[in-house]
Amino acid sequence: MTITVQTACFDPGQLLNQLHADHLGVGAVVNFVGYVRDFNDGQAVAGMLLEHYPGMTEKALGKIVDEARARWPLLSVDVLHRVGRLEPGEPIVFVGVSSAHRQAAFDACNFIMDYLKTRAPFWKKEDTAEGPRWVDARESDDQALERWQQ
Amino acid sequence: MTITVQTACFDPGQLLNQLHADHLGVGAVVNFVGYVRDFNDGQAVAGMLLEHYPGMTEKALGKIVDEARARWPLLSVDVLHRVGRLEPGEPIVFVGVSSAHRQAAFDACNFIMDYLKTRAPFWKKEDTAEGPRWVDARESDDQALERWQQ
Amino acid sequence: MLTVVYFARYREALGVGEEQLPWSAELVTVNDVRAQLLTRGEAWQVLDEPKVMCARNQDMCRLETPIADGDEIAFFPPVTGG
Amino acid sequence: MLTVVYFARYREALGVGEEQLPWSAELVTVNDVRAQLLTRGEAWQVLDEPKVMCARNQDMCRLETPIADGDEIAFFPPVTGG
Repeated sequence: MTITVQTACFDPGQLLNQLHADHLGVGAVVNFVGYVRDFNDGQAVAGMLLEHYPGMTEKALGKIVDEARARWPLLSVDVLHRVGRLEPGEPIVFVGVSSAHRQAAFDACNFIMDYLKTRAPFWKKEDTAEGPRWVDARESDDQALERWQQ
Repeated sequence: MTITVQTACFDPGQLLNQLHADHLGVGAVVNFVGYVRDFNDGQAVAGMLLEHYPGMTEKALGKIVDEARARWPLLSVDVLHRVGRLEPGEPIVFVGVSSAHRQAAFDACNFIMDYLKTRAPFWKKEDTAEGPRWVDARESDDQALERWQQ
Repeated sequence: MLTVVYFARYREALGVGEEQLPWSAELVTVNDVRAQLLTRGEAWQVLDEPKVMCARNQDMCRLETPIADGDEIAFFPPVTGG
Repeated sequence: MLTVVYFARYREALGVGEEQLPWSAELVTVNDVRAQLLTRGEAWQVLDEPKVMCARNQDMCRLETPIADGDEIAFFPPVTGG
Protein backbone atom coordinates (compact mmCIF):
# COMPACT_ATOMS: atom_id res chain seq x y z
CA MET A 1 0.00 0.00 0.00
CA THR A 2 1.45 3.33 -0.99
CA ILE A 3 0.03 6.82 -0.55
CA THR A 4 1.86 9.62 -2.27
CA VAL A 5 1.27 13.36 -2.47
CA GLN A 6 3.62 15.06 -4.88
CA THR A 7 4.03 18.07 -7.15
CA ALA A 8 5.81 16.18 -9.94
CA CYS A 9 3.88 14.75 -12.86
CA PHE A 10 3.65 10.95 -13.05
CA ASP A 11 3.12 8.13 -15.54
CA PRO A 12 -0.24 6.38 -14.90
CA GLY A 13 0.74 3.41 -17.07
CA GLN A 14 3.84 2.78 -15.01
CA LEU A 15 1.83 2.88 -11.78
CA LEU A 16 -0.71 0.47 -13.25
CA ASN A 17 1.96 -2.02 -14.20
CA GLN A 18 3.64 -1.75 -10.78
CA LEU A 19 0.35 -2.63 -9.09
CA HIS A 20 0.49 -6.06 -10.59
CA ALA A 21 4.25 -6.45 -10.32
CA ASP A 22 4.70 -10.21 -10.28
CA HIS A 23 2.19 -10.94 -7.56
CA LEU A 24 0.78 -14.07 -9.15
CA GLY A 25 -2.31 -14.05 -6.93
CA VAL A 26 -3.58 -10.88 -8.55
CA GLY A 27 -6.53 -11.64 -10.78
CA ALA A 28 -7.95 -8.17 -11.18
CA VAL A 29 -6.64 -4.64 -11.22
CA VAL A 30 -8.97 -1.67 -11.41
CA ASN A 31 -7.65 1.82 -11.52
CA PHE A 32 -8.87 5.34 -11.86
CA VAL A 33 -6.94 8.25 -13.32
CA GLY A 34 -8.26 11.79 -13.09
CA TYR A 35 -6.92 14.32 -15.59
CA VAL A 36 -7.02 18.09 -15.84
CA ARG A 37 -9.63 18.95 -18.46
CA ASP A 38 -9.28 22.01 -20.69
CA PHE A 39 -12.90 22.94 -20.01
CA ASN A 40 -15.01 22.96 -16.85
CA ASP A 41 -18.34 24.49 -15.85
CA GLY A 42 -18.67 26.42 -19.09
CA GLN A 43 -15.18 27.90 -19.19
CA ALA A 44 -11.88 27.11 -20.85
CA VAL A 45 -9.30 26.09 -18.27
CA ALA A 46 -5.66 26.95 -18.87
CA GLY A 47 -4.38 25.09 -15.83
CA MET A 48 -4.94 24.80 -12.14
CA LEU A 49 -3.33 25.15 -8.75
CA LEU A 50 -4.03 22.36 -6.28
CA GLU A 51 -3.85 23.33 -2.63
CA HIS A 52 -3.89 20.78 0.17
CA TYR A 53 -3.52 20.46 3.93
CA PRO A 54 -0.08 18.90 4.45
CA GLY A 55 -0.19 16.23 7.12
CA MET A 56 -3.94 15.87 7.11
CA THR A 57 -3.91 14.89 3.44
CA GLU A 58 -1.80 11.81 3.99
CA LYS A 59 -3.73 10.95 7.16
CA ALA A 60 -7.11 11.29 5.44
CA LEU A 61 -6.02 9.19 2.45
CA GLY A 62 -4.62 6.55 4.80
CA LYS A 63 -7.93 6.28 6.63
CA ILE A 64 -9.85 5.97 3.37
CA VAL A 65 -7.58 3.18 2.17
CA ASP A 66 -7.79 1.41 5.54
CA GLU A 67 -11.58 1.54 5.34
CA ALA A 68 -11.50 0.08 1.82
CA ARG A 69 -9.22 -2.74 2.96
CA ALA A 70 -11.58 -3.49 5.82
CA ARG A 71 -14.52 -3.78 3.41
CA TRP A 72 -12.98 -5.76 0.55
CA PRO A 73 -10.26 -8.42 0.18
CA LEU A 74 -7.58 -6.35 -1.52
CA LEU A 75 -4.01 -7.21 -2.35
CA SER A 76 -2.50 -3.82 -3.03
CA VAL A 77 -3.74 -0.27 -3.10
CA ASP A 78 -1.89 2.65 -4.60
CA VAL A 79 -3.05 6.25 -4.25
CA LEU A 80 -1.12 9.16 -5.73
CA HIS A 81 -2.43 12.72 -5.75
CA ARG A 82 -0.65 15.74 -7.10
CA VAL A 83 -0.58 19.22 -5.63
CA GLY A 84 0.72 22.53 -6.95
CA ARG A 85 0.57 23.70 -10.56
CA LEU A 86 -1.08 21.37 -13.13
CA GLU A 87 -1.56 21.80 -16.87
CA PRO A 88 -4.52 20.61 -18.97
CA GLY A 89 -4.07 16.98 -19.96
CA GLU A 90 -1.87 16.16 -16.99
CA PRO A 91 -2.91 13.45 -14.55
CA ILE A 92 -4.13 14.68 -11.15
CA VAL A 93 -4.81 11.48 -9.28
CA PHE A 94 -4.21 7.75 -9.60
CA VAL A 95 -6.07 5.17 -7.54
CA GLY A 96 -5.23 1.56 -8.29
CA VAL A 97 -6.49 -1.52 -6.52
CA SER A 98 -5.59 -5.16 -7.03
CA SER A 99 -7.51 -8.15 -5.79
CA ALA A 100 -8.09 -11.78 -6.56
CA HIS A 101 -11.62 -10.79 -7.52
CA ARG A 102 -13.02 -8.38 -10.06
CA GLN A 103 -15.94 -6.85 -8.20
CA ALA A 104 -13.91 -6.21 -5.05
CA ALA A 105 -11.41 -4.28 -7.14
CA PHE A 106 -14.12 -2.24 -8.89
CA ASP A 107 -15.98 -1.41 -5.70
CA ALA A 108 -12.90 -0.55 -3.67
CA CYS A 109 -11.53 1.77 -6.36
CA ASN A 110 -14.89 3.48 -6.74
CA PHE A 111 -15.24 3.80 -2.95
CA ILE A 112 -11.78 5.31 -2.54
CA MET A 113 -12.48 7.88 -5.24
CA ASP A 114 -15.84 8.82 -3.73
CA TYR A 115 -14.27 9.34 -0.32
CA LEU A 116 -11.24 11.12 -1.72
CA LYS A 117 -13.56 13.56 -3.53
CA THR A 118 -15.43 14.49 -0.35
CA ARG A 119 -13.07 13.77 2.57
CA ALA A 120 -9.49 14.45 1.46
CA PRO A 121 -8.36 18.06 1.92
CA PHE A 122 -7.56 19.16 -1.63
CA TRP A 123 -8.83 22.32 -3.32
CA LYS A 124 -8.63 23.19 -7.00
CA LYS A 125 -8.20 26.71 -8.27
CA GLU A 126 -8.60 26.95 -12.03
CA ASP A 127 -7.09 29.51 -14.37
CA THR A 128 -9.75 30.78 -16.75
CA ALA A 129 -9.92 33.67 -19.21
CA GLU A 130 -11.79 35.62 -16.51
CA GLY A 131 -9.11 34.95 -13.97
CA PRO A 132 -8.56 32.30 -11.33
CA ARG A 133 -11.56 30.69 -9.63
CA TRP A 134 -11.93 28.16 -6.87
CA VAL A 135 -13.77 25.06 -8.07
CA ASP A 136 -17.08 24.47 -6.30
CA ALA A 137 -17.78 21.13 -4.69
CA ARG A 138 -20.47 19.12 -6.43
CA GLU A 139 -23.66 17.97 -4.83
CA SER A 140 -23.30 14.75 -6.84
CA ASP A 141 -20.10 13.92 -4.99
CA ASP A 142 -21.92 13.98 -1.65
CA GLN A 143 -24.60 11.76 -3.12
CA ALA A 144 -21.97 9.34 -4.41
CA LEU A 145 -20.62 9.06 -0.88
CA GLU A 146 -23.98 8.21 0.60
CA ARG A 147 -24.13 4.97 -1.37
CA TRP A 148 -21.41 3.56 0.86
CA GLN A 149 -22.92 4.71 4.12
CA GLN A 150 -26.16 2.80 4.02
CA MET B 1 -13.06 2.79 -29.95
CA THR B 2 -10.85 -0.22 -30.48
CA ILE B 3 -11.60 -3.89 -30.00
CA THR B 4 -8.71 -6.27 -30.30
CA VAL B 5 -8.40 -10.04 -29.99
CA GLN B 6 -4.82 -11.20 -30.12
CA THR B 7 -2.46 -13.97 -29.04
CA ALA B 8 0.46 -11.65 -28.27
CA CYS B 9 1.04 -10.37 -24.76
CA PHE B 10 0.45 -6.64 -24.21
CA ASP B 11 1.46 -3.80 -21.92
CA PRO B 12 -1.53 -2.61 -19.84
CA GLY B 13 0.23 0.61 -18.85
CA GLN B 14 0.76 1.56 -22.47
CA LEU B 15 -2.92 0.96 -23.26
CA LEU B 16 -3.94 3.05 -20.25
CA ASN B 17 -1.82 5.98 -21.37
CA GLN B 18 -3.10 5.73 -24.95
CA LEU B 19 -6.68 5.99 -23.71
CA HIS B 20 -6.03 9.50 -22.57
CA ALA B 21 -3.72 10.42 -25.41
CA ASP B 22 -4.02 14.19 -25.53
CA HIS B 23 -7.79 14.36 -25.56
CA LEU B 24 -8.07 17.34 -23.26
CA GLY B 25 -11.76 16.71 -22.56
CA VAL B 26 -10.97 13.49 -20.72
CA GLY B 27 -11.49 13.97 -17.00
CA ALA B 28 -11.64 10.35 -15.92
CA VAL B 29 -10.19 7.06 -17.07
CA VAL B 30 -11.19 3.80 -15.45
CA ASN B 31 -9.69 0.56 -16.54
CA PHE B 32 -9.75 -3.07 -15.65
CA VAL B 33 -6.95 -5.55 -16.22
CA GLY B 34 -7.47 -9.27 -15.68
CA TYR B 35 -4.39 -11.40 -15.07
CA VAL B 36 -3.70 -15.13 -15.08
CA ARG B 37 -3.47 -16.21 -11.46
CA ASP B 38 -1.18 -19.03 -10.38
CA PHE B 39 -3.96 -20.56 -8.30
CA ASN B 40 -7.66 -21.08 -8.96
CA ASP B 41 -10.41 -23.16 -7.38
CA GLY B 42 -8.03 -24.90 -5.03
CA GLN B 43 -5.38 -25.85 -7.57
CA ALA B 44 -2.07 -24.45 -8.74
CA VAL B 45 -2.32 -23.22 -12.31
CA ALA B 46 0.71 -23.50 -14.58
CA GLY B 47 -0.88 -21.62 -17.46
CA MET B 48 -3.97 -21.66 -19.61
CA LEU B 49 -5.26 -21.96 -23.12
CA LEU B 50 -7.91 -19.46 -24.13
CA GLU B 51 -10.27 -20.61 -26.86
CA HIS B 52 -12.69 -18.27 -28.61
CA TYR B 53 -15.19 -18.13 -31.45
CA PRO B 54 -13.47 -16.10 -34.19
CA GLY B 55 -15.86 -13.65 -35.76
CA MET B 56 -18.44 -13.87 -33.06
CA THR B 57 -15.93 -12.67 -30.46
CA GLU B 58 -15.37 -9.34 -32.16
CA LYS B 59 -19.08 -8.99 -32.90
CA ALA B 60 -20.09 -9.73 -29.30
CA LEU B 61 -17.52 -7.31 -27.88
CA GLY B 62 -18.65 -4.64 -30.33
CA LYS B 63 -22.24 -4.99 -29.20
CA ILE B 64 -21.27 -4.78 -25.55
CA VAL B 65 -19.28 -1.61 -26.16
CA ASP B 66 -22.11 -0.10 -28.22
CA GLU B 67 -24.52 -0.78 -25.39
CA ALA B 68 -22.16 0.87 -22.90
CA ARG B 69 -21.84 3.93 -25.15
CA ALA B 70 -25.63 4.13 -25.37
CA ARG B 71 -25.92 4.11 -21.59
CA TRP B 72 -23.12 6.48 -20.58
CA PRO B 73 -21.41 9.53 -22.10
CA LEU B 74 -18.06 7.99 -22.99
CA LEU B 75 -15.18 9.45 -24.93
CA SER B 76 -13.15 6.37 -25.77
CA VAL B 77 -13.41 2.69 -25.05
CA ASP B 78 -10.63 0.18 -25.54
CA VAL B 79 -11.12 -3.57 -25.19
CA LEU B 80 -8.31 -6.04 -25.72
CA HIS B 81 -8.65 -9.76 -25.00
CA ARG B 82 -6.02 -12.37 -25.55
CA VAL B 83 -6.51 -15.90 -26.85
CA GLY B 84 -4.19 -18.88 -27.11
CA ARG B 85 -1.53 -19.82 -24.58
CA LEU B 86 -1.13 -17.63 -21.46
CA GLU B 87 1.29 -17.89 -18.55
CA PRO B 88 0.63 -17.04 -14.89
CA GLY B 89 1.09 -13.33 -14.28
CA GLU B 90 0.32 -12.38 -17.87
CA PRO B 91 -2.54 -10.00 -18.64
CA ILE B 92 -5.63 -11.60 -20.19
CA VAL B 93 -7.92 -8.68 -20.78
CA PHE B 94 -7.85 -4.90 -20.74
CA VAL B 95 -10.98 -2.76 -20.66
CA GLY B 96 -10.42 0.97 -20.51
CA VAL B 97 -13.00 3.71 -20.63
CA SER B 98 -12.57 7.46 -20.70
CA SER B 99 -15.22 10.05 -19.98
CA ALA B 100 -15.61 13.60 -18.80
CA HIS B 101 -17.17 12.15 -15.66
CA ARG B 102 -15.93 9.74 -13.06
CA GLN B 103 -19.01 7.66 -12.33
CA ALA B 104 -19.80 7.13 -16.02
CA ALA B 105 -16.31 5.74 -16.49
CA PHE B 106 -16.58 3.44 -13.47
CA ASP B 107 -20.02 2.14 -14.38
CA ALA B 108 -19.25 1.63 -18.06
CA CYS B 109 -16.05 -0.29 -17.34
CA ASN B 110 -17.79 -2.47 -14.77
CA PHE B 111 -20.70 -3.07 -17.16
CA ILE B 112 -18.42 -4.05 -20.03
CA MET B 113 -16.56 -6.53 -17.83
CA ASP B 114 -19.80 -8.07 -16.50
CA TYR B 115 -21.10 -8.55 -20.05
CA LEU B 116 -17.78 -9.76 -21.36
CA LYS B 117 -17.68 -12.40 -18.61
CA THR B 118 -21.10 -13.79 -19.53
CA ARG B 119 -21.70 -12.90 -23.19
CA ALA B 120 -18.37 -12.97 -25.04
CA PRO B 121 -17.38 -16.39 -26.43
CA PHE B 122 -14.14 -17.14 -24.61
CA TRP B 123 -13.32 -20.33 -22.74
CA LYS B 124 -10.42 -20.93 -20.39
CA LYS B 125 -8.67 -24.26 -20.07
CA GLU B 126 -6.21 -24.34 -17.19
CA ASP B 127 -3.12 -26.49 -16.84
CA THR B 128 -3.03 -28.00 -13.36
CA ALA B 129 -0.95 -30.74 -11.73
CA GLU B 130 -3.85 -33.11 -12.38
CA GLY B 131 -3.96 -32.19 -16.03
CA PRO B 132 -5.89 -29.66 -18.07
CA ARG B 133 -9.38 -28.62 -16.97
CA TRP B 134 -12.01 -26.34 -18.43
CA VAL B 135 -12.84 -23.51 -16.09
CA ASP B 136 -16.44 -23.53 -14.90
CA ALA B 137 -18.57 -20.43 -15.29
CA ARG B 138 -19.43 -18.73 -12.01
CA GLU B 139 -22.92 -18.18 -10.72
CA SER B 140 -21.72 -14.83 -9.38
CA ASP B 141 -21.01 -13.64 -12.91
CA ASP B 142 -24.63 -14.19 -13.90
CA GLN B 143 -25.72 -12.32 -10.82
CA ALA B 144 -23.38 -9.46 -11.67
CA LEU B 145 -25.06 -9.19 -15.05
CA GLU B 146 -28.53 -8.96 -13.60
CA ARG B 147 -27.70 -5.65 -11.92
CA TRP B 148 -27.66 -3.99 -15.33
CA GLN B 149 -30.87 -5.55 -16.57
CA GLN B 150 -33.27 -4.17 -14.01
CA MET C 1 -27.27 -26.20 -45.68
CA LEU C 2 -26.47 -25.25 -42.08
CA THR C 3 -23.02 -24.77 -40.62
CA VAL C 4 -22.89 -26.03 -37.05
CA VAL C 5 -19.93 -25.17 -34.82
CA TYR C 6 -18.92 -26.38 -31.36
CA PHE C 7 -16.51 -24.88 -28.87
CA ALA C 8 -14.42 -25.70 -25.83
CA ARG C 9 -15.63 -28.64 -23.76
CA TYR C 10 -18.32 -29.50 -26.31
CA ARG C 11 -15.88 -29.45 -29.22
CA GLU C 12 -13.63 -31.84 -27.30
CA ALA C 13 -16.45 -34.14 -26.21
CA LEU C 14 -17.89 -34.32 -29.73
CA GLY C 15 -14.53 -34.60 -31.48
CA VAL C 16 -15.66 -32.06 -34.04
CA GLY C 17 -15.42 -28.27 -34.27
CA GLU C 18 -17.47 -27.61 -37.36
CA GLU C 19 -19.76 -29.51 -39.69
CA GLN C 20 -22.37 -29.01 -42.39
CA LEU C 21 -25.93 -30.21 -41.90
CA PRO C 22 -28.42 -30.47 -44.72
CA TRP C 23 -31.16 -27.87 -44.46
CA SER C 24 -34.70 -29.12 -43.94
CA ALA C 25 -37.93 -27.26 -43.44
CA GLU C 26 -38.47 -29.20 -40.20
CA LEU C 27 -35.62 -27.29 -38.63
CA VAL C 28 -37.62 -24.32 -37.41
CA THR C 29 -35.56 -23.31 -34.39
CA VAL C 30 -32.08 -23.78 -32.96
CA ASN C 31 -33.61 -26.31 -30.63
CA ASP C 32 -34.71 -28.46 -33.60
CA VAL C 33 -31.08 -28.67 -34.69
CA ARG C 34 -30.09 -29.63 -31.18
CA ALA C 35 -32.80 -32.31 -31.00
CA GLN C 36 -31.51 -33.83 -34.20
CA LEU C 37 -27.94 -33.85 -32.87
CA LEU C 38 -29.03 -35.46 -29.59
CA THR C 39 -30.20 -38.56 -31.52
CA ARG C 40 -26.61 -39.26 -32.54
CA GLY C 41 -25.73 -40.99 -29.28
CA GLU C 42 -24.09 -40.73 -25.90
CA ALA C 43 -21.39 -38.15 -26.56
CA TRP C 44 -23.94 -35.73 -27.96
CA GLN C 45 -25.86 -35.56 -24.70
CA VAL C 46 -23.56 -32.71 -23.61
CA LEU C 47 -25.83 -30.54 -25.75
CA ASP C 48 -28.65 -31.46 -23.38
CA GLU C 49 -27.02 -29.64 -20.47
CA PRO C 50 -29.38 -27.08 -18.92
CA LYS C 51 -26.83 -24.32 -19.38
CA VAL C 52 -26.01 -25.02 -23.03
CA MET C 53 -25.51 -21.74 -24.87
CA CYS C 54 -26.14 -21.13 -28.55
CA ALA C 55 -25.62 -18.52 -31.21
CA ARG C 56 -27.17 -17.91 -34.60
CA ASN C 57 -24.92 -16.23 -37.16
CA GLN C 58 -22.54 -15.23 -34.41
CA ASP C 59 -25.13 -13.57 -32.21
CA MET C 60 -26.00 -15.12 -28.88
CA CYS C 61 -29.54 -16.50 -29.16
CA ARG C 62 -32.09 -18.69 -27.41
CA LEU C 63 -32.95 -22.28 -28.23
CA GLU C 64 -36.33 -20.97 -29.43
CA THR C 65 -34.72 -18.63 -31.96
CA PRO C 66 -35.94 -19.36 -35.53
CA ILE C 67 -33.33 -20.32 -38.09
CA ALA C 68 -33.00 -20.16 -41.88
CA ASP C 69 -31.15 -22.04 -44.58
CA GLY C 70 -27.50 -20.97 -44.71
CA ASP C 71 -27.28 -20.08 -41.02
CA GLU C 72 -24.26 -20.71 -38.83
CA ILE C 73 -25.46 -22.27 -35.59
CA ALA C 74 -23.12 -22.58 -32.60
CA PHE C 75 -23.36 -24.61 -29.40
CA PHE C 76 -21.06 -24.00 -26.48
CA PRO C 77 -20.84 -24.19 -22.70
CA PRO C 78 -21.13 -21.05 -20.54
CA VAL C 79 -18.34 -18.66 -21.39
CA THR C 80 -15.38 -18.08 -19.08
CA GLY C 81 -13.30 -15.27 -20.54
CA GLY C 82 -12.17 -12.05 -18.94
CA MET D 1 -2.71 27.62 22.96
CA LEU D 2 -4.61 26.57 19.86
CA THR D 3 -3.25 26.51 16.34
CA VAL D 4 -5.92 27.51 13.83
CA VAL D 5 -5.38 26.95 10.11
CA TYR D 6 -7.37 28.05 7.06
CA PHE D 7 -7.29 26.77 3.51
CA ALA D 8 -8.18 27.66 -0.04
CA ARG D 9 -10.94 30.25 -0.45
CA TYR D 10 -11.05 30.90 3.30
CA ARG D 11 -7.30 31.39 3.55
CA GLU D 12 -7.50 33.95 0.75
CA ALA D 13 -10.56 35.74 2.17
CA LEU D 14 -9.03 35.95 5.65
CA GLY D 15 -5.54 36.84 4.48
CA VAL D 16 -4.07 34.32 6.91
CA GLY D 17 -3.18 30.65 6.67
CA GLU D 18 -2.26 29.89 10.27
CA GLU D 19 -2.44 31.59 13.61
CA GLN D 20 -2.19 30.91 17.33
CA LEU D 21 -5.14 31.53 19.63
CA PRO D 22 -4.84 31.62 23.41
CA TRP D 23 -6.50 28.65 25.03
CA SER D 24 -9.46 29.33 27.28
CA ALA D 25 -11.76 27.02 29.17
CA GLU D 26 -14.72 28.62 27.42
CA LEU D 27 -13.62 27.03 24.16
CA VAL D 28 -15.41 23.71 24.58
CA THR D 29 -16.05 22.80 20.94
CA VAL D 30 -14.76 23.68 17.48
CA ASN D 31 -17.85 25.82 17.13
CA ASP D 32 -16.81 27.95 20.09
CA VAL D 33 -13.57 28.78 18.26
CA ARG D 34 -15.58 29.63 15.17
CA ALA D 35 -17.95 31.86 17.14
CA GLN D 36 -15.00 33.80 18.51
CA LEU D 37 -13.54 34.24 15.02
CA LEU D 38 -16.88 35.44 13.64
CA THR D 39 -16.77 38.44 16.00
CA ARG D 40 -13.69 39.73 14.15
CA GLY D 41 -15.70 41.36 11.36
CA GLU D 42 -16.98 41.09 7.82
CA ALA D 43 -14.27 38.96 6.19
CA TRP D 44 -14.63 36.31 8.85
CA GLN D 45 -18.26 35.64 7.98
CA VAL D 46 -17.03 33.08 5.40
CA LEU D 47 -16.71 30.77 8.39
CA ASP D 48 -20.47 31.11 8.83
CA GLU D 49 -21.18 29.33 5.53
CA PRO D 50 -23.52 26.36 6.02
CA LYS D 51 -21.01 24.04 4.33
CA VAL D 52 -17.95 25.09 6.31
CA MET D 53 -15.80 22.07 7.03
CA CYS D 54 -13.51 21.62 10.00
CA ALA D 55 -10.83 19.31 11.31
CA ARG D 56 -9.36 18.71 14.73
CA ASN D 57 -5.75 17.57 14.80
CA GLN D 58 -5.94 16.73 11.10
CA ASP D 59 -9.04 14.56 11.35
CA MET D 60 -12.26 15.74 9.75
CA CYS D 61 -14.66 16.61 12.59
CA ARG D 62 -17.98 18.29 13.35
CA LEU D 63 -18.53 21.75 14.74
CA GLU D 64 -19.77 20.04 17.92
CA THR D 65 -16.49 18.16 18.40
CA PRO D 66 -14.88 18.96 21.79
CA ILE D 67 -11.40 20.46 21.73
CA ALA D 68 -8.44 20.60 24.11
CA ASP D 69 -5.52 22.89 24.75
CA GLY D 70 -2.79 22.38 22.15
CA ASP D 71 -5.14 21.28 19.39
CA GLU D 72 -4.77 22.17 15.75
CA ILE D 73 -8.14 23.33 14.46
CA ALA D 74 -8.76 23.78 10.71
CA PHE D 75 -11.53 25.54 8.81
CA PHE D 76 -11.95 25.06 5.07
CA PRO D 77 -14.56 25.02 2.29
CA PRO D 78 -15.82 21.73 0.83
CA VAL D 79 -12.95 19.82 -0.74
CA THR D 80 -12.54 19.53 -4.51
CA GLY D 81 -9.64 17.18 -5.19
CA GLY D 82 -9.56 14.06 -7.28
